[in-house]
Amino acid sequence: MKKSRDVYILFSTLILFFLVNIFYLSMGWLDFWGKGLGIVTGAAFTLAMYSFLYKDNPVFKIAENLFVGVAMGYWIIITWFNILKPDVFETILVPIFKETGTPPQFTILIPTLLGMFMLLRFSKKLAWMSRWSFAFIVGLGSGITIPNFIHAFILKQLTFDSLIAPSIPVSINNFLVLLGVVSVLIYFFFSVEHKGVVGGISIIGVWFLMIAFGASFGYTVMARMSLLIGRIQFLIRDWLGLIQ
Amino acid sequence: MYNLPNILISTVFVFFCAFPVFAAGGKTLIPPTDFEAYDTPSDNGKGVSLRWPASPSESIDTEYVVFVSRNIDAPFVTEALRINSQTMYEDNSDFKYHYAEIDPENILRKSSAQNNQIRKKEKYYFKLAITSGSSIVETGKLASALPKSDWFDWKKLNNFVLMISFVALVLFFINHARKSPNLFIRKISGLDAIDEALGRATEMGKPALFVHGLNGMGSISTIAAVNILGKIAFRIAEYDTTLKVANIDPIVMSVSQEVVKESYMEAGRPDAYVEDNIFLAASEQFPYVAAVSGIMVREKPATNFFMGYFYAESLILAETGANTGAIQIAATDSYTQLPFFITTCDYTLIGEELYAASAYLSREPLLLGSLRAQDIGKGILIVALVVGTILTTLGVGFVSYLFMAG
Amino acid sequence: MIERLINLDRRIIFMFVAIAVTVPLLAKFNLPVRTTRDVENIFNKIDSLPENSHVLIAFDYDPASKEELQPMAEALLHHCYQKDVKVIGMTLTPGGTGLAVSAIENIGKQYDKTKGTDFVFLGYKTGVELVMINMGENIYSAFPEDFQGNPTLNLPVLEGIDSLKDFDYVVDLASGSSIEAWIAFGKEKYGFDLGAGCTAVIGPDMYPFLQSEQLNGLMSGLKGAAEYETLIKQESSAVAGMSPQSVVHILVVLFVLFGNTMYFMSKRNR
Amino acid sequence: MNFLKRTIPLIIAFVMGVTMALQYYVPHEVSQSLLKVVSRWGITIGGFAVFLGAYSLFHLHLTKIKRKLPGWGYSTFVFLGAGITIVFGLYNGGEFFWQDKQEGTMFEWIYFNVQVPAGATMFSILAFFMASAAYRTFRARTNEATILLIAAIIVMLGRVPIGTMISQYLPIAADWIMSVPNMAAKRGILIGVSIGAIATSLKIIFGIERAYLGGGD
Repeated sequence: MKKSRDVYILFSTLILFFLVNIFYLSMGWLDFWGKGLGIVTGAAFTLAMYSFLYKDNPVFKIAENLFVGVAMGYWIIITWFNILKPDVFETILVPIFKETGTPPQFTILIPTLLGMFMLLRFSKKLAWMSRWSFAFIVGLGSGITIPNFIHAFILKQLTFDSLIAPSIPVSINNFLVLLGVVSVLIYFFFSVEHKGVVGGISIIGVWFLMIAFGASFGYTVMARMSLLIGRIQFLIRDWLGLIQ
Repeated sequence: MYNLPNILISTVFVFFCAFPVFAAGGKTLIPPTDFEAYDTPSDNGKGVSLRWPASPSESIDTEYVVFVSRNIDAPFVTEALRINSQTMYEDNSDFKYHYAEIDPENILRKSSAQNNQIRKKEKYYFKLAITSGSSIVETGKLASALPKSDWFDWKKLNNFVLMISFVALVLFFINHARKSPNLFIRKISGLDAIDEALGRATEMGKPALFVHGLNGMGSISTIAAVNILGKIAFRIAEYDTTLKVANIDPIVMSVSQEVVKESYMEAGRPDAYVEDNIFLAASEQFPYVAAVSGIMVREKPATNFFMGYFYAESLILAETGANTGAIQIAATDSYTQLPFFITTCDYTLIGEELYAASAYLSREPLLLGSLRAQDIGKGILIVALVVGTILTTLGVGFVSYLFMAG
Repeated sequence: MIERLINLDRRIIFMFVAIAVTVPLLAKFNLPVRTTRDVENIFNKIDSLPENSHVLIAFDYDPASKEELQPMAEALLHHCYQKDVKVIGMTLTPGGTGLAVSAIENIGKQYDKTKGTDFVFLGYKTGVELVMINMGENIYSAFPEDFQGNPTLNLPVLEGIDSLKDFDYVVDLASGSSIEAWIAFGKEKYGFDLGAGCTAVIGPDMYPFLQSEQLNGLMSGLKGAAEYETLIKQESSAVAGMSPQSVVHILVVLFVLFGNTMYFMSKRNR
Repeated sequence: MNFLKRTIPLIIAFVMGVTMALQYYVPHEVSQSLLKVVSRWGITIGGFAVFLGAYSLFHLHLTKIKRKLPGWGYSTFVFLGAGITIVFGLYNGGEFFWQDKQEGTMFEWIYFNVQVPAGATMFSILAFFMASAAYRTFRARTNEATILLIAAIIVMLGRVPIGTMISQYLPIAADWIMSVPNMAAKRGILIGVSIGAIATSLKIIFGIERAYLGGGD
């Protein structure tokens, strides 16, 4: 009974969507061969995604799977044109067979080979070769992380602002910042039981954390609402033309 | 080798130099009394540092110009630097000195449109002048410098010392924990709630649901989550309840199956282990949300565990769970999602508490040791912050100097 | 009664949200946007740049954050082109390439700018911090070609640019953790002025960097974009979005207050 | 064999890690050239990672189709979407993939009219769930949650134009929350997380943490 109602809703929505588009196209409000077809496609995908709000349904699943596929395809093609083609194909392969004015850079063979080894992760027999590539990348990443993080996120973040500033509000704020940083660090200190003074400071740390999470909460609500506003703007401006 | 235009320009120069003091709008320009050039310390062998005392004729419309040449006899025509006279004071010099770092080779190459990549090691000569409007007055002293490469950046000494000490701390404590795995870790308050929640699930005869988050086995959050899952599974086996684990990553799923199976064996209940209870719910974020929410609504688990790294799906999962009346315990280091867990779950382990909980439960020396080392690192920074701020307040900049980023 | 109110069908609440967003958009009332210091700092920095300075804009976001970051990117580009500043674009997100190139080129056309001399889009490279480091050492090594495959060496727009430190200003528009990477492996390592725009989700996490001056300014979310549009006096979709944003925030606050009142009342009844 | 499979990777990670960490402190030209070469290599290797992602995705959906798991029919759409996009990408507006990338091709049409609207809409769905959670579940269960919600309400109202109309102090209060308590807590978190990241990097370099090598021997 319930299922048949869902099917009914699904089909009437689809029919309504087609009717609206046919109406718009025939009235010339949407220009089919120009941007019109693209806008209709975009509106279709937007509405298909929102159909999840009613409940998980086939239209949403088809749209989502198509999207996942397209995004992967786009990633592959962009990687070809932006990385593999200029950095590998045109620096090694092309100069070997064609006079391009620059000799082939054979040193690039090393990362190319390591890159190909990486793909052996899926082979049962040769998976161990992929470890060389991962070791290279992960070792490199770890090595550059350590000193740069110490510099940018520890030394630069330790600010020693005087607690006696020219104005009282600034002094109070400087004190609160110090208290906040120290108490939060103490909250994440696991080698001492949170009792007595340490316990007290760690409770202050929790307050600071909660205010900060409140700020994040507010901002996240703002972010999601902004995304929705953008999509509704698309629907009623670009598709339906209700606003300019 | 002088070509004609150069000779012309140098002649003009000689002409200017013949009248060292020019009247500019009735104002006399006094050139700086001194001028020095030297190899920039701790650099890659390209830079030259220039330093000179401030001139009394500095004003908004006065500029300093530095000319560079490869040869002491050659004319100084290439401008290496042109700055407003009231800028680029040396730090902590109280506006008494100017300081600039330049790359003379780069400047000379650009001016002569040469593009050969090879750099010669040679001495550069510099001449300083002060200028305003059409008048220009040079400092009598020529300065020269030979840039050279250095093998250690002394400005980064404190950084280096910190790194070495932290390496020592981490290695020492991991070794220490291997020998004596009884390193103290404070109680994590949310952990006690696990027993309570499982007890309730047993009473109600309903399953407990464990959700990993979206990340794969490569993420520390997932590893920590799987560690905790092992302990939860052990308790579940003892209590004789059902445990369901909804996965999104096939590798995480097979690891979880192993871990849970082991825990059931340990608890002496291998018969109670059902492999299908640890399943792949979906492979994409939103279908996963839909699938897990569906399980929550249909089976109404008594307890939901959200442990690992979460993205936007956290909100929908935790909301659905809260509305089915389950006790919810969350543990995540994804700070952007924590607010939603705190407002919808009964207990939430915040950030690093997730790792601490996993170390606390598993007593793994690797985790314990590195946790302790990190604590000591934090301790040092806390002390530095407090002492440094007190000293700064008293007007002593010693600690802040030690921790200055180079 | 209270129980029924608390367990109101989700879909009714969804309707409220849809109405709260759509009606203010249709009614077309714009609310005055108060600008904040963090956004003004970015505006003033670009405003103070002399003609032909070089600004690098990293479009590190993909379609998922388009509605927040694209208006920001557009406002920023309008300002750069108005000031006759040379714009160099790049991205660390493969999905961001199309959005970035369309913004740079379409807005460039409005100001009669030419590709290659006034602006260029370098395209996508993977490896985040490695890209920044490689650009910091030599930008032509990281990007031997631009997005359309033209060699970058001798491109007029890049004249005088050798590496990251030659840029007069760098702005990162981010939906992920790329701002932290730009700070640690770009700004702090190679020394340039860095501003950032980000989704509101990560906005609050950026405040430590503002205070330590590792970021000179910050635009967060659609609100940041609206402020920038106000500053360059070209009010567009972000400013138009502020009225539904206001209404829907009020709605959420009312929901929280109402929900909690119900919760405490039902608790007391029990 | 064990040497190739286990020891060599650990040596590579160790050598790379130690060299690159020390490189930071050495301003010499030689060290700079090393950094330039190695970072370029890293980018090239990273380029191949796209195939790892593609393989996992396609493998997953192929398995679903092969085993006829529930909802397997939908998995075919992943291949359909990817297939069309890749074909048009390689066709490159008639210039084919070995030429420079063309503009205004069908490949771009798919991007702008499928990937952009679908991707942009995906997370806006959460706007609705956010509101419903606000109504039904965001409860001041504990003192902590109460502080959180109060801060959230001030920030939410203070950050939109209407906040100024309610009270002129709201934006000021929101600014203060953001730049004092929020800043302090986020800095504490940042320092803690950075120490954690450094510790993890050290463990990888010294071969203590090996999860990245994957399972097996």
